[in-house]
Amino acid sequence: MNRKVYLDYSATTPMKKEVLEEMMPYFSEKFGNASSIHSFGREAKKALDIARDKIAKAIGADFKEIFFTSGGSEADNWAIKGVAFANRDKGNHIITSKIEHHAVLHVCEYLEKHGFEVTYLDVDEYGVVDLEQLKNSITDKTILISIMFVNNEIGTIQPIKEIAKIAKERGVYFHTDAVQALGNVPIDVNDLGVDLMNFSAHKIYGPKGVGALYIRKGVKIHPHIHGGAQERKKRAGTENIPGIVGFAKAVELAVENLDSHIEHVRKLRDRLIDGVLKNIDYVRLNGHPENRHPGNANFCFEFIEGESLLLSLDMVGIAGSSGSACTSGSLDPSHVLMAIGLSHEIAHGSLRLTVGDFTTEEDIDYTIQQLVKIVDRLRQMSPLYEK
Amino acid sequence: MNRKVYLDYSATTPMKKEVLEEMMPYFSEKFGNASSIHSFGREAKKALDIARDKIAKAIGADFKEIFFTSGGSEADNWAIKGVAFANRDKGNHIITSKIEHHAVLHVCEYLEKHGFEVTYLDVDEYGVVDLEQLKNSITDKTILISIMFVNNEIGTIQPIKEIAKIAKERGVYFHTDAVQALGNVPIDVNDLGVDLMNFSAHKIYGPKGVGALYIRKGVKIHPHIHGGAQERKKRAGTENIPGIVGFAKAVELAVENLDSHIEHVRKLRDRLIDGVLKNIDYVRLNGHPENRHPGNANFCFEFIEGESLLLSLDMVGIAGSSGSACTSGSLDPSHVLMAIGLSHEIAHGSLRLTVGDFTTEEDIDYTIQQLVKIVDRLRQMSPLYEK
Amino acid sequence: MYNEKVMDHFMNPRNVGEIENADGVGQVGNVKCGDIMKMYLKIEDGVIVDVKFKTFGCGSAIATSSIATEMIKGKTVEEAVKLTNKAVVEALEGLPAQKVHCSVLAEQAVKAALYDYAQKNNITIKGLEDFKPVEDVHEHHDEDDEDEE
Amino acid sequence: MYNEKVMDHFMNPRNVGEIENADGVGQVGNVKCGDIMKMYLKIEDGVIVDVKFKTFGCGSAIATSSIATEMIKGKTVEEAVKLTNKAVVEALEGLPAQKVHCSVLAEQAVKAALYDYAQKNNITIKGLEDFKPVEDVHEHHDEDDEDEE
Ligand SMILES: Cc1ncc(COP(=O)(O)O)c(C=O)c1O
Ligand SMILES: Cc1ncc(COP(=O)(O)O)c(C=O)c1O
Ligand code: FES
Ligand code: FES
Repeated sequence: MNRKVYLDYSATTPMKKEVLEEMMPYFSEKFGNASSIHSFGREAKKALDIARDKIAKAIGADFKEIFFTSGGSEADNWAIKGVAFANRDKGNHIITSKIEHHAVLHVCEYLEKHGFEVTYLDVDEYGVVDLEQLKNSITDKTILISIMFVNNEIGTIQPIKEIAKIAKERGVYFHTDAVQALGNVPIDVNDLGVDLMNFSAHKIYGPKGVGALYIRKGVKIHPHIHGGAQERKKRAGTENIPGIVGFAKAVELAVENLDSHIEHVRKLRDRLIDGVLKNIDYVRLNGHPENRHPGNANFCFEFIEGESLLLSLDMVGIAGSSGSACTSGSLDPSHVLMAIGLSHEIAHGSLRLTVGDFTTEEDIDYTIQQLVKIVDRLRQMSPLYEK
Repeated sequence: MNRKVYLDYSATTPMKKEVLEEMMPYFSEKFGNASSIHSFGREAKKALDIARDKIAKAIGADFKEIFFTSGGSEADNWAIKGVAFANRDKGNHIITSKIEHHAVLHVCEYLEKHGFEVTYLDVDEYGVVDLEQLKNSITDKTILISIMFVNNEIGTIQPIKEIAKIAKERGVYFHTDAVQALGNVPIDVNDLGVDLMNFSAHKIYGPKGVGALYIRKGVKIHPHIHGGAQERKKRAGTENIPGIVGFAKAVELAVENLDSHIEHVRKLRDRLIDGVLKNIDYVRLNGHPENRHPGNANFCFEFIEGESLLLSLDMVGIAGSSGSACTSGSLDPSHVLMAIGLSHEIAHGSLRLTVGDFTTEEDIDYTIQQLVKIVDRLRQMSPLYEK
Repeated sequence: MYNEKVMDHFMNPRNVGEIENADGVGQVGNVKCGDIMKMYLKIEDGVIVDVKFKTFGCGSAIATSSIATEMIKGKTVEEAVKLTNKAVVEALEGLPAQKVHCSVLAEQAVKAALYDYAQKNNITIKGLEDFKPVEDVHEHHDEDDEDEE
Repeated sequence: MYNEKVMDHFMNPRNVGEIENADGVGQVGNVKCGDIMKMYLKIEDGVIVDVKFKTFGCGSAIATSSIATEMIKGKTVEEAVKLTNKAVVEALEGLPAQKVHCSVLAEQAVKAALYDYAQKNNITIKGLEDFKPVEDVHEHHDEDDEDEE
């Protein structure tokens, strides 16, 4: 078996050639520390400034509102802890949803141990948060709402603009985790009206270990890493210039090619969904039928279990995921699938296949063909399956 | 003017060719997420394991005691905040020194605002901490001692082994910032007896944006970034595999070549110091005469100010620093030079030149020759200088 | 993640299926945890002459079921009841730490089937006098959880 | 960091030196802050016919001293007293935000020298009636400090 089909673009992406090319000069030639005043340092600083500017422009933000981090998780931690502790005097209540990424949920749990109260909003069967419940949950102690833009497991897109409006009316900060949104939906921070938004480079064909937090001017937030004066004294540490330069290039490409990317992945994704639903029984498509990440397909195959499905796919060269990559260490079923109301036994049979820029039609057809065989084989082995 | 002489290796280093080569496959081919169970993920996980193992071995630690971070500053923050909050029930007293990196000092200041008490130990004229004062400062509320291994400005090496012994006798955790030590002094965590120790890859010809924290088994410490299960649930975020692989290679090279590196930089550094002291009046060498970073030279030139000295050097292609890179945003004189007892006016005329693997004899001779001219020129302009 | 032997038993599981009118049938695990193992035994003169299984579960659950059937086939009831999860893991040449519990499921499935056989035949098998299969073999937390906060 | 004009004045400063028996000498700044500017004026018939400076300080301090001497040379005392740090910054075509204060030092040095001239000659210069040079022009904190914690 030699064929390799990568359908896990929501876990991470290969870096694009153009991104690597942009990064190359900064490893060993233009290697200066951006805080140094000599020519090596100024060269690095200039690259940093240009990168920051590109990313700011790409999302309609101001240069000074972009703060670089080591990735999406760090930025989630910073946004939530930073706002929570800086606004502790105003209140101790945070609202989030049941289907957030663990980098949001586990921070909320941490804050609960430190005197904060957290409301975890329900979602409907498609994974959309309940706006009425949101409105009713806001109290005069509420300081932050954190609702993700696009869900990483089932791909559902949230009504961010409406949430931002509600938050604004009630004078509450609004953070959205846009790690899965960037490059897959249009983003303009002012049009959306969000206060904080975070990104991760490796999800959009950029380098691993780089991300950013957009912080609207005026938002009260604590610094995240204390130390040197980097990132306007809010996030210390020698800047990862090659990484940041690569990130900026990836954002630039993502924004430039947004339409063609969406068209490409949606077409293949739809072909995959159609093929699976047509050829396999007892399968359920999770997430919103329309309002979803253009490359995301998430299925539950009844009577079989996710890991054995993944392993079988892997044996024929197909890389998929059951839920998010980070939970694969855990044996509990996905909290997202539980939140949309699936039973344990069905949630255990989930498979996320995410399509990306390098996916081809042949990849999809091969995957459908293999899936049919594998699902059947596993069902034949399953004590739950009766033909 | 075409000549470029980089003498700021303590600020950052160019990545070595071997390091980049090691990283290259992980950008676009072996690009998997180490948390994924498919072949792409396993390939990444394997690279991660090998890297962790190499670094552990290089410092005599166990594989499970190495935690990757985004750099030295993050690791300092984690070590100190993580231990402080996790051991809050045992006490609220922390001991550090007046000459720590800002990533330690600013964290301590932050903790002071959150109910902790911090003792900042004095240092002698060479920058060595006072062990008697250390012993006398320990109370039954002391939970952590954090003293850097090698100072980044003046290069002084601290008696880490003795400090570790004192800490151990008194049942207090001991963290040392070894960012400037790695690759410049031999390190074995068990021989030294430290509990926590941190590193940064870009200081040793590795990539920017990667570092590590050594946490001795059994040390009570809070997780740093909440989210996915990465880094044994202590530091969430998709691992920066290329960066980590490059870091491991850099560590490997640093340990392999430790002796020849030390010999090379020390020889050049001594040539620089001799040349400067012989050819320029009213100059002072800061830091310990022997017990210092082999590549570090730190001078104070009386009657002139550091920035104009740096700028002038930069104009002839020589990259140096006044104190650490991170403080160059600030206009205050170095806290390290103040701590060793220099007056403000002398501290303002400081210059740090740090020699590295790519420095040549010609670089040094050129630098001495230029320095003589520049110092003279600036002194001619100075109202403080009387021939 | 899994070694070759495990992958072989996962991809080519031995003795998959059901036995009609089996002499002993055992089912362990539960859907909530995502694993169910069902074991069918054909026993003649105290010897397991045939064995089949069906498993809903992870790769390791399938591989351990498979090898467990191989290990007890042809054995006497008394020998089979001594099958330990440790022996199963060893036969598979190792399992990842967080997957060792799956082998407990296999051990339990064999015992449950033998217990059913004993019940049906009104006999007691030494070691199975008061058998009760464990409901959930998973440790839902890992080694590091305790020092998390 | 600095533009070409600033670097030119830094590398090739105009009017460096001292004037013996100067008609007015002013010194501002202090060693603690790392900057001292000393300005010497030769004044004939109310016109600055010569000016020299010596500066211990950053690149911007040297550049602003240099251009300030150029800007007041040949000017009347009344014109010179109107020199603002803003004009100095403009003449240099801009300074980095955290370096604007260095130009205040230059303005102050000129004023201090003029004040000294006025004192020595027992006259008052309009705008310098109760001149007192600022001791430390640095803002030792930056714009973001307030929201740090
Ligand atoms: C002693 C010391 N600690 C910490 C750091 C911070 O490391 P990083 O730049 O990787 O965050 C540095 C260098 O900047 C350093 O010299
Ligand atoms: C929605 C979401 N948020 C946060 C993250 C974390 O990003 P990173 O892996 O860069 O830390 C991810 C991906 O893992 C994600 O999908
Ligand atoms: S049997 Fe539950 S994970 Fe294997
Ligand atoms: S005059 Fe003080 S920094 Fe320029």
